[in-house]
Amino acid sequence: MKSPFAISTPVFTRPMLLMFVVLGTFPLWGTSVGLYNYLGVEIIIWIIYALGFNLLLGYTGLPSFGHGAYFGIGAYAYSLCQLNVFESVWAGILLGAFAGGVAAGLAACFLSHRRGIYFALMTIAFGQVFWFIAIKWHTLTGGEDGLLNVYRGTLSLGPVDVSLKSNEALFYFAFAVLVVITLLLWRIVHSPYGKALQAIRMSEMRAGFVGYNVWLMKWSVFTLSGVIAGLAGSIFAIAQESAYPDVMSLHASGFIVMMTLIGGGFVSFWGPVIGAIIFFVARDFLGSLTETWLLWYGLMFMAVMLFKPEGIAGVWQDFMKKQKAKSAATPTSQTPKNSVAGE
Amino acid sequence: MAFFEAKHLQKRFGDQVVLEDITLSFEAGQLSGIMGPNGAGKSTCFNVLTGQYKPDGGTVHFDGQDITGLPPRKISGMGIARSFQIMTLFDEFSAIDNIMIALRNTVTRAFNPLYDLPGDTTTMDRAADVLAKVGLKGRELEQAINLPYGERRALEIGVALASEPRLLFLDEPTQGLGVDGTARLADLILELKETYSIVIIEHDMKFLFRLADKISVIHWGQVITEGSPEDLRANEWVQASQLGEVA
Amino acid sequence: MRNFTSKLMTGAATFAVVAAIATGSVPATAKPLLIGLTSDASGQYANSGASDRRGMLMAIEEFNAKGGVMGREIKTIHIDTETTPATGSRVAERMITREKVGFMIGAVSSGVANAISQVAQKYGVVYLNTNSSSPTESGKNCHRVKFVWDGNGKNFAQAAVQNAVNKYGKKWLLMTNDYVWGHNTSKATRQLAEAAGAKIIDEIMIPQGTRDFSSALLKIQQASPKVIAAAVGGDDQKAMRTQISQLDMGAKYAWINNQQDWPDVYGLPAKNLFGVFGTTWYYKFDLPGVEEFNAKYAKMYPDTKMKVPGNVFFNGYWATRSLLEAIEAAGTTENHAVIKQLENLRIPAATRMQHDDAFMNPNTHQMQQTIYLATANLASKDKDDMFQIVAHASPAAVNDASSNETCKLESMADTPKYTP
Amino acid sequence: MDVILNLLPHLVNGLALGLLFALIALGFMLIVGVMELINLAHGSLFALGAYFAMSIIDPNLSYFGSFGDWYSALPLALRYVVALALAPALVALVGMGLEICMRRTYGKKAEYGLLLTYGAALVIEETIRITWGSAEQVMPIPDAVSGAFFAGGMIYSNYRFYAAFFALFMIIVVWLFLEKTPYGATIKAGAHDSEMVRALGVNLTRLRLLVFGLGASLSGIAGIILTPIWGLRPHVGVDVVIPAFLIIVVGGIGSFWGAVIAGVMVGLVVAFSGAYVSEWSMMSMYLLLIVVVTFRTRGLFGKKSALEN
Amino acid sequence: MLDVKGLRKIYQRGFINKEETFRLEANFKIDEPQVVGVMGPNGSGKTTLFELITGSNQPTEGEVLCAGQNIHDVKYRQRDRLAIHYHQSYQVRHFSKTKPSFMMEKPVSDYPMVHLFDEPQFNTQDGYIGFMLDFFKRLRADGRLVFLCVHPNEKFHVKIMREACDRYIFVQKGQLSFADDYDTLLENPDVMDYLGALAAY
Repeated sequence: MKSPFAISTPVFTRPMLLMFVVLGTFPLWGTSVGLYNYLGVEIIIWIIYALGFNLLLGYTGLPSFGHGAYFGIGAYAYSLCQLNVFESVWAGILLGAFAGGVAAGLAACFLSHRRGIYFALMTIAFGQVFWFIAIKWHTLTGGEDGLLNVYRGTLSLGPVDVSLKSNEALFYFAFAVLVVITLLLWRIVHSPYGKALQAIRMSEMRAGFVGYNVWLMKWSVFTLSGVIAGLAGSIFAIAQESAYPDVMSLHASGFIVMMTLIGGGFVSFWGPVIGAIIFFVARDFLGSLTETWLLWYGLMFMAVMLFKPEGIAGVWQDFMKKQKAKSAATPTSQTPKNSVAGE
Repeated sequence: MAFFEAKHLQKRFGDQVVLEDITLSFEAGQLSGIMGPNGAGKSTCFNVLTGQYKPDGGTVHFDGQDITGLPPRKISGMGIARSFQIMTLFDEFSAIDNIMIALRNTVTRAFNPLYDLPGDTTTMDRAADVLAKVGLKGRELEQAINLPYGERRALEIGVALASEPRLLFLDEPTQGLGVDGTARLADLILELKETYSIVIIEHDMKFLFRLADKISVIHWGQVITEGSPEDLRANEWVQASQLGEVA
Repeated sequence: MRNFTSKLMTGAATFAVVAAIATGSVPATAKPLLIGLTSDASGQYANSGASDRRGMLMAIEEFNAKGGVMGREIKTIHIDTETTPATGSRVAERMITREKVGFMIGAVSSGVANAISQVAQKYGVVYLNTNSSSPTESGKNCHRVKFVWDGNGKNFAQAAVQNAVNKYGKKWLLMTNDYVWGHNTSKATRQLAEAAGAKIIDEIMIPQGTRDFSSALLKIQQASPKVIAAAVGGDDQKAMRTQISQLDMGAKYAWINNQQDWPDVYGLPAKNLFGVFGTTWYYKFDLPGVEEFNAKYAKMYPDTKMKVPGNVFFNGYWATRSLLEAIEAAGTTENHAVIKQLENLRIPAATRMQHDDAFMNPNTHQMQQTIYLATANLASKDKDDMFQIVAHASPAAVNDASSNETCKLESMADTPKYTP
Repeated sequence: MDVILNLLPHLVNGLALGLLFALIALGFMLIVGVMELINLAHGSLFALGAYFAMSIIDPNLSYFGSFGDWYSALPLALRYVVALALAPALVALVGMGLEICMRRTYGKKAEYGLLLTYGAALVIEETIRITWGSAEQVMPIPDAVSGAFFAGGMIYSNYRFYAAFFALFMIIVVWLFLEKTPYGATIKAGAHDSEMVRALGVNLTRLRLLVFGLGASLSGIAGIILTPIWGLRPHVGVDVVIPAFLIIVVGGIGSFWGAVIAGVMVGLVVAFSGAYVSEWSMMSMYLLLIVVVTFRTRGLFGKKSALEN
Repeated sequence: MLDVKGLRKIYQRGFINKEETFRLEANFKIDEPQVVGVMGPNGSGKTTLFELITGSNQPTEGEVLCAGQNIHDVKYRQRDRLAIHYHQSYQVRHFSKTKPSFMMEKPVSDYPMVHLFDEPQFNTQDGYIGFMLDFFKRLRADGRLVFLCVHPNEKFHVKIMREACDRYIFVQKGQLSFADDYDTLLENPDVMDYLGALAAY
């Protein structure tokens, strides 16, 4: 007999398909609501980045305030590959992801037996060190000016070659990467690994006594999120046709934390997606209206932290709960309620 | 050699010596108790035995193997599970997820991303069995943080049982439970005693006298006396205190 | 129901019109010309960015007053580039693909300018780099669509170095901001100084973001040079100036500071303005037209903190004015024609309110202009009259020859056509 | 001998700098120690203190008629002292306002409080930009502490030594306050066990308000003292909050002297690296942090803290 | 076993005009394993005496020989192998260090010879008292010397002292007086004053 509590994880879920449909058709409707394709590209890139980051922040509860470093390293690796090794988009993004992972893995060796504030500060320290290196190693990174003229290449898909010159083409490419990453992360968070990460967030000590290798888990999740950041960074380098050190700064690293939390990364798999969209649309919109967009964004952020720290996903979940309570007459056979299960 | 044996354990925190010289042994199939007044070093002793702290001196052997100073996950892997005095459940998980994540089967597949944990019928069945064993049938989907105190205690034990231990350590399981709760817990432990070797740390003498096969009393960081409940109960001060004569 | 339908119809019609205007398919003789202003409004260069923008707006205002350019009213859109290259890219993409601007003007930070010019080149949009003075802007990172209006670090070094070696002595020390601009500038200074017979006794690297210069200043005292050439920019420089003047070290050594932007020093005590530094313009020039120019500024910006126009404003103004004049001369807004006009740009000294004629170098797209050396005007009672011009050098004398080699402009054929 | 003569000025400078760093960390430490809260708005409060002081010393009094004339005619030193007393009090009010906002986050994840202060930092910084403009400004300082002096063939700035002594003075005042007054005792008890404080009948709400106000005003004082050296611009706070954070962690959370010693260490490291390997001077403090925290999990003198979880 | 030779500890106040605030003098020798009861008013010097015996306090004069070894010559961290001081329930080993540890001797014993229990908490509700008394007896049987300091303010405290101790020391104002059994102890008028009503039990 099938256990009444076993609910197998579907490969696709409704929110996931909704996200795919809404984002995937962006070039078709984006311009008519006053957005533009390039913005769509950036949003997709940062969603990828934020999804990977949330594995660390939302699932494992490890706040990294220096994650921009791995994003930036990905961008540099991609650019260096294109400029000095050979012009292949595939090789570039693989190298970007790999470089992000190596850097993150190295930092994680020092970080993985830290917790709380010490962890947070060490991530800042490593972020700063990588940032300094990026600025100082002129011969490799171009220093402050960064690596320029990394022209968008062509993507070879077996028999067909697709040029990524237009923002539209790049958008679909980034979107395809996003789909793959989403499916992958969705799978991961529903595997024992993902569950154990959440367990570590709730009680690291207990997870150790249950038998998990907490150090290795923390190390691997940091590295994994570094790989994804590096991947996103290399697509960012394609979009920008350059790699700059600025994305590695503390400031830029703060943005990823902000967007993940505003969206509600602590309570939902989809939080970072919402957060990245809101962050970019608000930034683009406010940036063209006022010169003090950070003031308004800061106020918005404070309001979220004050009134709904679970973020927008939290608001949504509360709303759904109320709806459910209204129709409580019918008994529901719901999934086991998990914190980040991904409603 | 006994099933579990600790010899001359010593533990200091800076200037403070918490464990002076602890020598203990527990037999397989028995329920052993550790008791002592507050602040006697019971919890520290427990933490050293289960690997949370490394001792400054002495050795710990389990089933013939030296486990002194091994990290908790290794000790857990050898078949020792423990509950906590200050409860450390996975609060945001449901009761059944708390068990599920602790099952040996899950732990060994920790790095297998293809394994669909929530969808695995056998795993879930086994988790449900464990919950039933600790009397939480019907509460499977409740979030751990929403469970009443007594049920959280039971779930604590359930999580420890989930890893199919050969030796189960329980850290002050009655703490915070009322008379009623303590009685129910005692029943549960008596049941578990059939299948597991258990060590309980407890302040409450009566509770241990009822359940244990052997009791060690710890004070000043050392074992000040040891024996069967009958032996210990024979002490005139103990009797007097239980009869309420000295007060 | 009828009512609703009619509303819907009106709504749809309005939407169609709006969409049509946005995509530019409605033929109109006097379609406004939209110019994107990309100067920084936040971050390190916010203040300079604002000054830059005021210059552009004054030029645009002049043209609009006489009926716009080629009968088209000039409109502007400004989006903050946050002194961040990544934002610069995004803003440029947005301006071109969403706002459909005809031209883009404005930069203070070279990183942002690079980012914008790459995007601009991709689409063929003419972009004016008004105020970023990194030599790489018209060197390694030059582009066919980009024109650079400020003097660069090498120009300033050329103007200052020979002079200083003769006047102050041969024992030199370099202070270098540890990033590309600083390195390039110091390298240029070193070459020129050594050529003039000076000896560089030490080079102290100042990491970007340094707030405390005490150890560097102690080091300088220990080395006791005659001349210190400091290529330190932005906030670092501001902090450095304060600390040097606290030590009264400003007068003890001859300081050569590559360039000093007006907005960066406006309002600081004259004591902090020690040493010699380069600039492209000063509002106290005794040249025809300057007074009218100042008066126009005062009239247009009565409420700004800066009561007089400075060099950043000047560059912003002249870049914009030259662009609009080039469009009129070309008779079209088509980019290739405008680029050709700008490449052949020549402005007489009298018009440009400088001491020599200015002209565009067609190979590097950098404006060649008179470079001035200034120092603090300690005698002045007027708090606006902060500088004292000590010398000026003609464009030929300060020519940045190396840019001619390093700059490789894209061919016209490789530059997409773009007609706003 | 020459080597020593060469090193000595840098040692002196490093110590002075270290005291300034310790001063920067003081307000941050108080709030971290008692409330177990990382106040990322620390830097913005620092900047705010300096801006307030500047406005008090050199205000725009054209609307105040004869009072304005009278005030402007007062000696600079007097106005400076007024600013030194008044500006921190104003910052304390802002800090208390922030604490009242913070209350909603107590008992929730520590990150929420931290991020709220991050938002507050953005808001304060932008507000400064709107109010005072983004240009560099100069805070006037009295003649008594400006200028420079000669010693051993080197010029030293009077102000820097005044600032270092002021920092030392503040460190001692705060220490005496914590150690020798009943308020200090309560605050320290609060740092170790908020349950106990509540049990003692201390109004915890008021204690937190007080501590936050005090911490904020210390940030403001640090701003007033330091901006004449570092310069005054809206984003000056960013240069402050990271070193403060770092010093607290190197010193160990909850340890007063740990923070002071860490501040001095950072000062020495920055001063010596600035003199001998200047390219690395900005990075040196991060390397110090990595080294210290790698070998000592809780910093130099850290105690166990809830912030670890 | 324990030889306290001409031990003197003087506390002073003031820098110039040194004024003696407290003086403790002790001179005794115990050869047999036994349980020694220690009583005396607060501030009489009981804890100081214990600290001097365990070596955590430096005497002004005299020495403490424990199992023949001068405790102040033993490495700090290992002094508890000779004499151990239990503060209520935990133990604190804090030493004012006068010379580096490596210059000192190793202890001759590996389990404390002298156990000093400083006012252990006797809680009548839980019955642990019985186990504690058994423990003292066991230590004595193992050849250890036990000091038990109690400040009686309940009837059962007196009972414990009577039951558990072989010998008594009464400390008052830094002076020690000895008694070989409880009744002898009560003959001392100071003790009677100190015990007050409890002396009747």
